[in-house]
Amino acid sequence: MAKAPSAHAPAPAAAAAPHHELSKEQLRAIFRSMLLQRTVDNRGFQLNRQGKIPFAAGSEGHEAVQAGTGMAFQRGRDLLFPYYRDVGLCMASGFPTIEVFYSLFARAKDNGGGRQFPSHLTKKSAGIYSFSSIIAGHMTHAVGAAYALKYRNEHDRVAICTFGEGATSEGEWHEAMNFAGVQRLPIVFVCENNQWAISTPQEKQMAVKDVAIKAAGYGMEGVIIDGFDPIAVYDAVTTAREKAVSGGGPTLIEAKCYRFLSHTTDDDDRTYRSKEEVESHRKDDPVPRFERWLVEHGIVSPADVEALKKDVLREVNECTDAAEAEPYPQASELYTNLVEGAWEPWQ
Amino acid sequence: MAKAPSAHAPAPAAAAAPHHELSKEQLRAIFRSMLLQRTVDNRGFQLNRQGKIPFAAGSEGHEAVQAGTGMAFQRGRDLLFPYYRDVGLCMASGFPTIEVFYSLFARAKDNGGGRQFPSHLTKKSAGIYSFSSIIAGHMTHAVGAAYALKYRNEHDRVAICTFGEGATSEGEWHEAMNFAGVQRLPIVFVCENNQWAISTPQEKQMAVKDVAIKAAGYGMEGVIIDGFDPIAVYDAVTTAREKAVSGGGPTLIEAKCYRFLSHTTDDDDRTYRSKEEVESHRKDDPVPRFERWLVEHGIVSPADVEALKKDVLREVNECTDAAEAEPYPQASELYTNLVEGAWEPWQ
Amino acid sequence: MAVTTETTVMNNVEAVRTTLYEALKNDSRTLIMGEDVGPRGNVFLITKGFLDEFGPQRVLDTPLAEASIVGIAVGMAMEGLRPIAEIQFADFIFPAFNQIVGEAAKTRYRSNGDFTCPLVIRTPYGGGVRGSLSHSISVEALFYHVPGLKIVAPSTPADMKGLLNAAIDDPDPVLYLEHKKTYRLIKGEVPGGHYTIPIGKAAVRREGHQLTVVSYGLNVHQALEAANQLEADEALKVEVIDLRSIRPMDKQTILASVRKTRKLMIIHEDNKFGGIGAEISAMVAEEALFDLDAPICRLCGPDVPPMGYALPLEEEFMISTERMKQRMREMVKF
Amino acid sequence: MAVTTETTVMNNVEAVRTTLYEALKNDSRTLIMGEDVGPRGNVFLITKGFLDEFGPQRVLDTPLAEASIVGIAVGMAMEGLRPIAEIQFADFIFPAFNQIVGEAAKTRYRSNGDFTCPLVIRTPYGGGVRGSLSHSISVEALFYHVPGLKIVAPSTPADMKGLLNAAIDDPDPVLYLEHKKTYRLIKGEVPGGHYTIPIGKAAVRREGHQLTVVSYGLNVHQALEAANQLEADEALKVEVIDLRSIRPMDKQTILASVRKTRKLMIIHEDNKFGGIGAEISAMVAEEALFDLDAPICRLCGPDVPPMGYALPLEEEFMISTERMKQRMREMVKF
Ligand SMILES: Cc1ncc(C[n+]2csc(CCOP(=O)(O)OP(=O)(O)O)c2C)c(N)n1
Ligand SMILES: Cc1ncc(C[n+]2csc(CCOP(=O)(O)OP(=O)(O)O)c2C)c(N)n1
Ligand SMILES: [Mg+2]
Ligand SMILES: [Mg+2]
Repeated sequence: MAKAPSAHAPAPAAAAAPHHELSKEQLRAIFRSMLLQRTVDNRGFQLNRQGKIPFAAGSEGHEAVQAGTGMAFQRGRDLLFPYYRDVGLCMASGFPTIEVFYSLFARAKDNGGGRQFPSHLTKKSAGIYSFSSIIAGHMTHAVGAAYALKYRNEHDRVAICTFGEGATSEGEWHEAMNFAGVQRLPIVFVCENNQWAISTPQEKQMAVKDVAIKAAGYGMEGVIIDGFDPIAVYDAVTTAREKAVSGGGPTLIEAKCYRFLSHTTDDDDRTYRSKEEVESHRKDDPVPRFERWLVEHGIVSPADVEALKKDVLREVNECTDAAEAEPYPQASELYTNLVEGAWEPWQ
Repeated sequence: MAKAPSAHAPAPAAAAAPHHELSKEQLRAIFRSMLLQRTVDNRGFQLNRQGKIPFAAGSEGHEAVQAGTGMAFQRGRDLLFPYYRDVGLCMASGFPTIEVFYSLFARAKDNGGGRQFPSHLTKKSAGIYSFSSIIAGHMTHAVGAAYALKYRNEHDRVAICTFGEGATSEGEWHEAMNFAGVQRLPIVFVCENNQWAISTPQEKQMAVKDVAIKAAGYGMEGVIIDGFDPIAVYDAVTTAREKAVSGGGPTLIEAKCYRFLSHTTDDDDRTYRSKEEVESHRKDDPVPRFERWLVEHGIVSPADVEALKKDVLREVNECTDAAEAEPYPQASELYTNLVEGAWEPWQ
Repeated sequence: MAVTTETTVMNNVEAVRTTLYEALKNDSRTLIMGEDVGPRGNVFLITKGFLDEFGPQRVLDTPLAEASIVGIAVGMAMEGLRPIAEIQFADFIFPAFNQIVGEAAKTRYRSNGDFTCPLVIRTPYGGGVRGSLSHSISVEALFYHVPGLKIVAPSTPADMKGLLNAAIDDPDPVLYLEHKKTYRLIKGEVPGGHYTIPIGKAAVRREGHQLTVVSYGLNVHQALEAANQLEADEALKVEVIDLRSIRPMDKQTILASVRKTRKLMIIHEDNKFGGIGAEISAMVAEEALFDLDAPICRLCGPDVPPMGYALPLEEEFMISTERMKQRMREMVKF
Repeated sequence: MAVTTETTVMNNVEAVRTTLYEALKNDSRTLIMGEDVGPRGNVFLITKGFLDEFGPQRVLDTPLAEASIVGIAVGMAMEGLRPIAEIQFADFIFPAFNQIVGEAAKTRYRSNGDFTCPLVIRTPYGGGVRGSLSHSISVEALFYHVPGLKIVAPSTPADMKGLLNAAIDDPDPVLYLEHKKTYRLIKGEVPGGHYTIPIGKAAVRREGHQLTVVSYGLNVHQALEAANQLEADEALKVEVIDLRSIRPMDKQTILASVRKTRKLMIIHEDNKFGGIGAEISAMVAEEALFDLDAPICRLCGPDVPPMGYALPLEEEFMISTERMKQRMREMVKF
């Protein structure tokens, strides 16, 4: 399968033909994932503007990284350690859309009981690990879980851990990478480098051009890919996954993408970056770009696309309505599930 | 000046002729520093065996790194951020020998008031910054001080920060390096890689052969030198210093050395490494090796060496006796200098 | 922005902003550092515009790494600068715990005064803003046990300024806590020019002889409202003390009040077990036990992580003014 | 080493060692990780020989990085293992604060029970061993405020084993504190085989009706000695309670004792302000104020960093048995 043409950050690793073929069905599934992610994102911002939810985080520009990684993730086997911008990745990895909306509305049915911010998803049965909001705090968890896989000789399983380029500045990021390197653990690190950490651009975050350069300090391979190209992402993650399951140790994949929206609904990106910058990336928007490519290659017809978009919108509408109709958790839920049994500071 | 021949860890950077000449006087001063460090070390262990002090940390094998770095350190200008194994470096940078013994005996005259473990030296007037024992905790301090130098446009000043290879695993190490790289600060990082962190060998500490490899992730130059060769050390630190003062940013120097003794008087290295390993490094012991080289090159005569050794021993004996005769701090000193004025939890 | 010498009405955000501005204006050793303090002007827009006026060296956008934000500030402070470091939300101060507790608070002590660490760490804390588990925490009790670390938690705009000035002028490290729900909610008169409020001095916000209420931050405003209503509706006379400083704390003001009212109630949003109220209560049980006519009451956040995102969870966690009134009434009547 | 089923006299190091050994022997999900736990067998030789028997996967020498020691253990625990992580000295636990407080203690809560974190963090704490400022600290009060985190601090070999087993069996994170001065000083009988002592239960070590003394760790042994001497020499009857668990704490045992003796004294080596004694005192001032015949007394470490290296500084910091006797006498006579 040829790769989707990319004007965005032409990436050496992706320049070659992908090593892993994707069926038409898989390509369509990836596209649907991307559409779903974008539609859910828009809905979150919309609900916030309508005053229905106090907060939402969008991920426009991350669709290709997340759909590609989700396709490489092996359901029922792999472990996913996402961060807060990974709603699309979670959905692409098996997290039900309706539950995203339980989380957005903080409903009792939310798998985390409506306790955490939206986008902080958890679902052990799907292999999706809980993230705390503390940037890079989940890195060592992923490494520890990968250790457990190796410890139990579960050879066909890996952990996949994602994070932004800002997260790489944290000490805990370093410690996680170092340990994974020393122990050659079955883990794939995927950096969703969108060039911004809230208002902080990459050049204030690090002295290097590419996050992937950092891999060398951990005895690890660093791979740069075009994060607007879902096929390149799928290919790189699958390659890293295969290496990991065959004992080759961890890989750091840097997927260069972009954050089209403000950081969250609480942010206003016009205060720190130019419209022109955002627009210059918009022209490579991964969603329409992949759509064009699929149509050009006859994988979907324009009619398919319309049907797909309709279907996705229907799903999102249904989920919105269904979730909104659900009740909040009871106030008494504040006191449950802190430890096993009741938590009494004094006994 | 040709470099001292080295069988130890032939190092690319040191392989070339040094760029910075050392006068005979300077070479003799380096040699005296090395002798002094070793004699003080031995004395510490001896005093501990005699039951006169409860604790000492030796640094045999680090003499060349420390004497060479101390010679490159510009007194009255540079700032030194040493760690606990740097008694030799501190002395070579201007810390008085007698005060080392105040610290060893925890005497009232100790500049830190006998509060800290031996080897945790402090002397602001000499530019020697206080270290807390928390490995890598001082890294960001060095970086912050280097920022202050740059902030005030004090162009001919640098911070020199030392640490063991074990320290590089800490998250704070990473954060310090990253910030120094982003801001291109006037700082020289010197890793005294003695291959062990207590009982943990380098290969359990990191997945890379050389600490210097890690520099790339911070947009920084990494330099490997023979840490048994004081001239190579002096040369590398001086080169890095010049680069720093001329706005070229930080350098990470890795000086490969070895820890000949147990970690401290509380440790017994026979439990985790072989005699053979230690002996294989002993044959390159930097102190006799540099002595041979100085004699061969006619910089000192064997008689000079004897006189020097006698003089160093005399100094150490005098300091031992003088410090031992001093009193402990008063119990009431426990309550002073916590904050300016009195520290009352309740006012 | 300009330095003003007149008294102005402003909210807590503006008070902090004004004070920081004046500090940068008046002392070239001061600088502000943290995540997104530059072009964005901090996530609450507290430093908005500072970058343009003072430049990137003095309004320093750091990498995303809290241990280094504090650690680098420690190094700057040891080397003579006056850094004002920001932790974007108190919930993210944990990675910096080592630098605050192990390093900053001990710099002077371990060097026996050879080095000092004049450092301010500002951070927004507290809940009631739908901040969920990760943007709502109160951290004072995780730090107030630490010898050498001063902690202030002002509640009014005038105190925000006076205590921030005191913190910046202080030759030792100060943790400066800003309750984020008060940011725009609380307004008040703020004198112009440089003034300080001494660290370690509480303020009696309201006099009364039937009950002493000690609180700080957001809860002070609710306690005042509750006390006012109880006086208006039920003629109860509740004294309300605003702690302002958490460490050192003001023993004299608390004891004098308790000896007068003979009853003590402590209110804080932070979890009860091991919270600030524990030390206040223990101090009084040690120094004024026989002056008490009622058991000491602590009305605090429940002992669960603060606080669930869903509205009912947040409401359950936060102490309502109604609950304050009820407990005050019980205490007076005891 | 072998698992024994007979009661044996051992010291605290041996009790911890035996328990860890049995845990590795009995459950393949357990593993030990930390700095220098491998060939060196930990700096106190607690895990000496374990590597040879259990291999490097289960006796894991980590890089020098405490945040990751705990964080990796959290990941292992979430994924079904039963890690027993070691922080070499409590003084070096600060870099791991985020993982303990922000992550481990909240894993179950934030996921509403979806994930759990059955993790033990062992660390030696306390002074009196010439450990200076950096190897002497007590850390219990920096953690006891945290909802979701259990903390134990056993003082006898039998409790060391019973509580370590309880901690390992516990489905939630437990911070297990070992007072390093008791390591070889304190000996006692330890039953063979697997047994647990419930977390949250104190032990009345000595009965008396004139004064309740609550303590834990090293100080318990001194308090017992002081009480014994006071009874032998002066016929004073002091009750001594060994807290054993810091969180949850045993309210019933403390209250029952205080209601009997009508006087309470809390002893801990840790700094007084905001220490464990504050919460105990506050709880009693809330629940049993009118049962008290004397102000509550806290005999604690002074509020300075623990503790200067020079002998007189250390001696000044540590609470002597003589000082305990004196305060006990004063309290009884009050
Ligand atoms: C430890 C910590 N510090 C600060 C924050 C506040 N914060 C939330 S997101 C963010 C930026 C993250 O940037 P990046 O890692 O690049 O991810 P992106 O949002 O760009 O996907 C910051 C500073 C946090 N959540 N955790
Ligand atoms: C944060 C922290 N963790 C653990 C320790 C205990 N410790 C003291 S020295 C040491 C090994 C340090 O090794 P390295 O950095 O290589 O320096 P070296 O002693 O070899 O010179 C350890 C683990 C410490 N002092 N600080
Ligand atoms: Mg980013
Ligand atoms: Mg070393």
